Amino acid sequence: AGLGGSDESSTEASSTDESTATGTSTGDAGDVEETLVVGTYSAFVDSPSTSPGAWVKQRFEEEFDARLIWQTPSNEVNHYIERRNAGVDIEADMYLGLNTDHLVRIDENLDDGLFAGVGDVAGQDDIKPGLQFDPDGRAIPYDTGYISLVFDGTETTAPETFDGLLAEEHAGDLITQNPSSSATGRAFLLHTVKQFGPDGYLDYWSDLQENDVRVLGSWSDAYSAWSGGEAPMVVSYSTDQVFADQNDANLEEHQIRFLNDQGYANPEGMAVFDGADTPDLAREFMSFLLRPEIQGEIAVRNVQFPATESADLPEDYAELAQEPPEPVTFGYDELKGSVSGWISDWERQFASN
Amino acid sequence: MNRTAPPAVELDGVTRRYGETTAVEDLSLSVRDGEFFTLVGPSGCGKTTTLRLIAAFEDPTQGEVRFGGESVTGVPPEDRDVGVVFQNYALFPHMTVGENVAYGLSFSDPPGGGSDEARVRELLELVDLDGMQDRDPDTLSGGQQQRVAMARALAPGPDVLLLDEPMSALDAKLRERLRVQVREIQQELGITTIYVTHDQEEALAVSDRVAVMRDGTPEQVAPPRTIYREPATEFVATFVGDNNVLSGEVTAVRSTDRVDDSSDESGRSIADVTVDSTTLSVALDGDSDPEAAVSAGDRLTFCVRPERLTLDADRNALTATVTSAEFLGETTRVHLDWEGREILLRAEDPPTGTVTVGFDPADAHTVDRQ
Amino acid sequence: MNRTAPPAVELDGVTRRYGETTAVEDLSLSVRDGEFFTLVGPSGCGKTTTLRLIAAFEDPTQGEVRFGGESVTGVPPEDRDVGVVFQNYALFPHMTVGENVAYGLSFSDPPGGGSDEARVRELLELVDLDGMQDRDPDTLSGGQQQRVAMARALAPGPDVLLLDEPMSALDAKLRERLRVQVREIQQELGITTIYVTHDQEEALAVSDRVAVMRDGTPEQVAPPRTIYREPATEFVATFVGDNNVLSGEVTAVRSTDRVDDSSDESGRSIADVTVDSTTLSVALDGDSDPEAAVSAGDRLTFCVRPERLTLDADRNALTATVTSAEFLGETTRVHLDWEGREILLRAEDPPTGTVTVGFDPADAHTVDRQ
Amino acid sequence: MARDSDGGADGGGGGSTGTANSPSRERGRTVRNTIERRAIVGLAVATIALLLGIFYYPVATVFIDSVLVDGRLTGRVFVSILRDPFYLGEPARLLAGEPVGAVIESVLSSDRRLGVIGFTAYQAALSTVTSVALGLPAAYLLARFEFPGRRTLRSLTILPFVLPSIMVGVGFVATFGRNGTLNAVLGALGLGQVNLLFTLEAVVIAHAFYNAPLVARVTTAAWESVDASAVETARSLGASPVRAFRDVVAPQLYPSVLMGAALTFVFTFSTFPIVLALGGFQLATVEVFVYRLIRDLEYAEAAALALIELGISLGLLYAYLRYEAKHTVRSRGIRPLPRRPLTPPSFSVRELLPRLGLAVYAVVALAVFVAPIASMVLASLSGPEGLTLANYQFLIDRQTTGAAFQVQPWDAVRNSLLFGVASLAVALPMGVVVAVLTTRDYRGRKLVDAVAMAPLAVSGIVVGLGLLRGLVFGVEVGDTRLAVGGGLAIVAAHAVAGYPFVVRTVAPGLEGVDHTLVESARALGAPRARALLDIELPLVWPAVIAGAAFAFAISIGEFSATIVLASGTNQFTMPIAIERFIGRRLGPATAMGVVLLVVTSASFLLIDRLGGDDVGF
Ligand SMILES: Nc1ncnc2c1ncn2[C@@H]1O[C@H](COP(=O)(O)OP(=O)(O)OP(=O)(O)O)[C@@H](O)[C@H]1O
Ligand SMILES: Nc1ncnc2c1ncn2[C@@H]1O[C@H](COP(=O)(O)OP(=O)(O)OP(=O)(O)O)[C@@H](O)[C@H]1O
Ligand SMILES: [Mg+2]
Ligand SMILES: [Mg+2]
Repeated sequence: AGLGGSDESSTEASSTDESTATGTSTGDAGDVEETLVVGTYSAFVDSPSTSPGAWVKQRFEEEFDARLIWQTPSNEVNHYIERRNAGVDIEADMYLGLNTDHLVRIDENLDDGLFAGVGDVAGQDDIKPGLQFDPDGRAIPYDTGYISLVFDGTETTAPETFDGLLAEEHAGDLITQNPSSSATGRAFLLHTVKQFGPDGYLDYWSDLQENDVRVLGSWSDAYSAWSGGEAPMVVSYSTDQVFADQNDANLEEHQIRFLNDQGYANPEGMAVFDGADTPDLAREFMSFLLRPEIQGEIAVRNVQFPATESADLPEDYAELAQEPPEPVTFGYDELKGSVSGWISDWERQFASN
Repeated sequence: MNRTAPPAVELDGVTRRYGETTAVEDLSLSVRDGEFFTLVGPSGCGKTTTLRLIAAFEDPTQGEVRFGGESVTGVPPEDRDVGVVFQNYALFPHMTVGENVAYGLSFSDPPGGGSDEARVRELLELVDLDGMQDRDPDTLSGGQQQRVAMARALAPGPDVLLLDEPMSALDAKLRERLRVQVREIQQELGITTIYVTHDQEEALAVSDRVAVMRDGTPEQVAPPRTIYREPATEFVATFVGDNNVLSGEVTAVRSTDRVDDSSDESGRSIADVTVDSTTLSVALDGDSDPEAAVSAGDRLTFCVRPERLTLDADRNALTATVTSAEFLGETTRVHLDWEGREILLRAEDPPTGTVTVGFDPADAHTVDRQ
Repeated sequence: MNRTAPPAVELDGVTRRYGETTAVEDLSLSVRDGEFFTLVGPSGCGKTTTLRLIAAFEDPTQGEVRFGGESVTGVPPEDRDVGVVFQNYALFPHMTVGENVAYGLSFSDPPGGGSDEARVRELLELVDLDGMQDRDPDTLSGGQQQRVAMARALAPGPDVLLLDEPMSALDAKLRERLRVQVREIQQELGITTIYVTHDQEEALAVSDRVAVMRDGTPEQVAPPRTIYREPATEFVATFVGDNNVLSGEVTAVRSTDRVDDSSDESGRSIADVTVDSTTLSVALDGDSDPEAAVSAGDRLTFCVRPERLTLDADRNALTATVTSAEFLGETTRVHLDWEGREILLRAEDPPTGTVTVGFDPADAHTVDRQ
Repeated sequence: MARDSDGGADGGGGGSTGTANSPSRERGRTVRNTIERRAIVGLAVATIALLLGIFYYPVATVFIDSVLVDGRLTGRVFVSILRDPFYLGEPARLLAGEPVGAVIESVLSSDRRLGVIGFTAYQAALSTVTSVALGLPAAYLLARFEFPGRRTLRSLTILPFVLPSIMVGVGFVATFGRNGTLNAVLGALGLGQVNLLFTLEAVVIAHAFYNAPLVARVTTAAWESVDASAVETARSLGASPVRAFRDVVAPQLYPSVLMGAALTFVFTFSTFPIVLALGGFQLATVEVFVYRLIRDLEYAEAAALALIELGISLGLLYAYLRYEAKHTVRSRGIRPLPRRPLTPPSFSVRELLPRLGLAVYAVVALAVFVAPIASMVLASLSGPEGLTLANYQFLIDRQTTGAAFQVQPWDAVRNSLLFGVASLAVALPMGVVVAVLTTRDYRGRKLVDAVAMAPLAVSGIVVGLGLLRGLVFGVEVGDTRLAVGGGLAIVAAHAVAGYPFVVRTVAPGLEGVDHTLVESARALGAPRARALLDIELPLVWPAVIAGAAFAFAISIGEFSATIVLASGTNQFTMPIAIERFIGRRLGPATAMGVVLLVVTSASFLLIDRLGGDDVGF
């Protein structure tokens, strides 16, 4: 993969030369050892609590005598779509952090796809069956999250069902997020579509809106408002108690509720770019990530659930990180051709002035 | 004019300081009702400050301002019924000429009845700006702006009109016309006018009384003729009009001497004053009190106006050389050199070379004696 | 002064309009090299605009400005080698006196060789401000500021000096002193100077030639004495100095008549002019060409200066009533009413009541004939 | 003096032979003059080139999508937006061909639809009114009263400008939230609770938090240049102090107040994170949809929507500039109005009333401006167990042990300052040159002015995408791809974003400079550029400094262009660090936010000190 790209928001940091006109250089460092450039979202490598990026890099480089470079463009996978659209070199070998609607978006907007087929990646078979989200075999899941309600048990008790949210007593109690700028918000919306069907979710939302649901911009807007006591329930991840515990917070204030006993699964996947410089190394990296000990560590550090059955998780992890009795999600085929319509219909109803 | 009535405007021991600077010091002035009172004096002598104190734009550091005998301390400008024209015009830049002039009418009805509009037209005509109603002030020439400021101040018919060099940018003709107008309006309406000008001739021509100021205090307050003919100090003598000031030692004082046939003041004493080596005869003012009588050995400073010097005179003859001449239209100002001193002379046709000039002792006026 | 050389500055049919207003109209003027040329005229007549056109601060709407015979159209101000002094001096407030004067030297070397510093000292000496280099302009008095502006304008040795009412804000004393200085500097340097003033007396005193402007065009361009004594038009006659303008029908023309023993112009004709019912004798200008000869039946307008009117004269006697008098110091201006017309008179001691004034026919000057 | 012939100007006049300058000196002077003569033109060309390269071209690469769909020119995207009542509300029905009468009727009805665009304008208008209402008393205080710390206060009024929305969100939740300071105070006073959050009011107040200081700064400057003698004249003509204010002072403030208002409207019209953080999606603005559409790669609709947004903003700016051109008064501000002491000299109603008003205002200002900032500081010092320095410890740890690809706090501080200073150095000359060009008299100059203001009005999301397409990806020239990125590009982008402020502050100043000063300089031989440098700029120095402060603030606060153009974490700035440090707990981000506050406060105090005694704005 090319180095020295002037655009990515993260590369090998200070060693990167800061040439301003590029597109031709191919990495002057590590001529001998191979270089793997991995695009991902910034929280994977740089978040204030924990993130797996540094650990993964260190373990991988130790073992493979290769260099791993994280790239974290601000608009994430869209950045590579833009590049492909503009006919500019992609400069990364693979992307980490794909989800179903990314794939849908890519396929709806790029005539010739962005990613190569998975190919030969060891450890694929260990992946939990429900998590595979790419029918075309390009993306491999490496972890998953479940979206649930998090509520302050000292203030309220979250209802058990979607309909319970419409109860008078929960008026103004729920904060969720804008589905187009937040993964949790999108998952929650899709969960309602799953629950009420494409013909019924808007009615449910109109009732929710009547019950004063708050749809804020980003997960952190919502979570900080919830933390500040603006409302007792927020749409978030079912691993919330892991953090609460790390910060010695009162777990009573961080209760999890799976509505209708379901949690919307949000598996995250990885895929190799079409035309990557080092596709083999990329595939080696993917199987590396699927190894039990790595899966376990990523899950803990990313505060998610592993994608494989075989992951080595700490004993107590399951106590705090809760898995829903019934994971639900939309597959690629269900989303393709529908998801943008669902969201824009929702927007038009919710923000109609 | 009612002289027993309290003065329209009175300053009593007024001092105004700005930090270190004393702009006006222990100033006492009283301006009679309906009077046209003029302040003249060199730049920085406190003329503007005096007007600002009267208009309540400044408060005195000490002393009191009285209108009609009553203290106006604490009375704001809008309640003092004064009209003001500033040195820099201070036109409202966001209003047209017409709006500027009409502004003062929004607080009172135009004097004389009529409509606001008619009044504005009338005033603009007065200052020769008919038809300029709708112009913006900053498209006017300097003189035009000044005239707008004049019209604006006159519009509401104030009791007291304060004019701070309101015509400095106007040509003599217009200035004369305007000042006659101001004077007429002033007399017609009985407005008390306090006028600041740097044009001494103007001060003499229009004023009932003139105050010649210097360093924050008046040196002389008197009617124009007195100021011109009997200046109280050397400063006044030279500041108002041209003058030849000479000083020397008194060698003799002769009294009841008939000086000259043209002199009608027979009761005056004559002093012989030696200036350098020339002895000149100078009539002393008759009304000087006996204690202040001039005696030999005193140092006397006196002045003679250039127009009082005559060519080829035999009395007090000074032989001088012409150094230059300025054509002034009516006359020519001739600069002479007399023993290193500049002597000014008025002549219709300027002489050249060496001339002898002289003056009647009665035309000399004593300004200082030590 | 070389009269065959092309004029230093020449305006040829220049017009400048601002929207609807025409500030200067079809103006043609030529100023000779080394001349002191003065523009006077009522407020708003286009004086400032004329200077601004010469300095390239404005472009003519029509016509051309020429320097030394060559068009300077398109030449920016910095390349015209003009020095400018504005009415408000426009000193750079953020620079010291020395820096102000030196500013123009940063674009050219000081004329005469020397260093910038020496030149600044030399100029400050010239304007009598030695040692004031380091003062801030706003700590100077008005007169001092004016002289700094002069020094600054002179520093780069401009070919033409443009002065726009440089002294209007100063008191008469200071103004007189400074104008003498300006004139001296001008003559010492031989620099072509165009001077705008609203003070007619000043114009007469300092200029080589004066242009009297009206409504954007010159009415007369001539040396001061000519302007004063032989005004070309009624406007000039009344604008510069006081004047009495009368007009009436010519009833007879007598020639080669010796008018008066004091008159030395024996070759002039005398016209009898009937003004209302009074017949007055008026000397006609000798040099009027034969075709323009005055004949009976013409309507003649002539003027007589107030100082030429004498009391109790027998010739051209007018019996008039004194209406008012203005004390001007040196003399008094007496306003008379003669059959509904205002007649001005100069007198030392103003008469009252009814007086008879008269004038020598040779003191009348014809300004118009129809 | 060696002058011996008739007139004649060098370079233009004729016949002059009389100057004593030697030919070589003359030539040296000519060379220098030639450079100076071309300086303005040169700078103007450079400015235009920079604007084209860093702004207009990149932005055009996005906007073109609105009319170029699948390689074909079309207006249908616009038509479909303009006909969509969701966007345009009732007026959309006009374009859809419905009768005018029916539309007007429904517009007047109580349940009319504003549409997203209408609503966006509505909240922007409310925000503008509120900002003006909160800004004017501050201007009154700063311009008309003297008190210790006045200058510092004035310097710090620019602070809100640089705060990232996340910080403001934190501060507002802590201040106005259900359990916020405001309710605590109201509770302690025995007054009821208010629920401000997630309402339009909260959004509007947050917008005022950002923009009222802007209004205050520009108005203060105008107020300080009102000539006292005009007020005095009005008083002497019979006007009471209130009337004199209304008739004489206020009209001279309108242009500045309107400028503040116009800028506020433009900024709040393209508001994005604040609405969603403090209001909620039901208050979504145009920019929210632009963001969503771009994220979903629906470029045609996104570009069209952003263009409509831009059109409205620029239209407003243009209208303002036209107004300004007519109403800006050449201030002969010889004597500014004297400032009054804050402590009343006497206890008359006249002295007490305004001060009482200011006291009330101070309470409001405390709640709106100070409390949110204080809350941020407090948040940075709070942990689960009360007060802690843990968040600052985090910054230190991240600095010392963080991986190279993670954001380092000190680097962010250094980069922010570096980019700030460098972009200032570019934005100043750009702004000054544009100010000069737009204060000259020619037809359509206000149009040029408005176009030059475009960087203020174009959607930040569009700019980000444009920079990615236009600069980072570059253009194919022959075989090589010319791409621009990294520090220099960031500096250029910041300069482009900041220079309009320099224009807006310097241009009125330049217009007010006594033109005879410039003319004097030119008559003395100074080419236009030198007159600008030697005379005009020193005279409007306070305005230059004010513009500099704004430009610096813009650079410090800039996010979207920086993150697109940075070539690595080592080029990240403070706002990016703050964004990166947002986690489940906001402590680290707020700690970084406080660092930003401290660094920028110090910078502004320093910048204002450079302005000398009387810094306008
Ligand atoms: N606001 C002020 N602060 C400090 N000094 C001042 C102020 N106003 C006036 N002065 C000083 O007070 C003195 C008198 O000023 P004033 O303006 O009254 O003079 P003036 O007689 O009107 O002069 P001019 O003829 O030049 O207008 C001057 O020395 C001036 O510098
Ligand atoms: N910028 C402008 N816009 C419109 N009219 C103007 C402008 N400048 C000057 N004028 C008009 O042009 C005419 C001539 O103006 P100019 O300033 O040349 O007069 P002036 O002779 O210098 O008068 P003053 O003695 O009052 O200074 C005036 O009527 C003036 O109103
Ligand atoms: Mg004054
Ligand atoms: Mg003029």
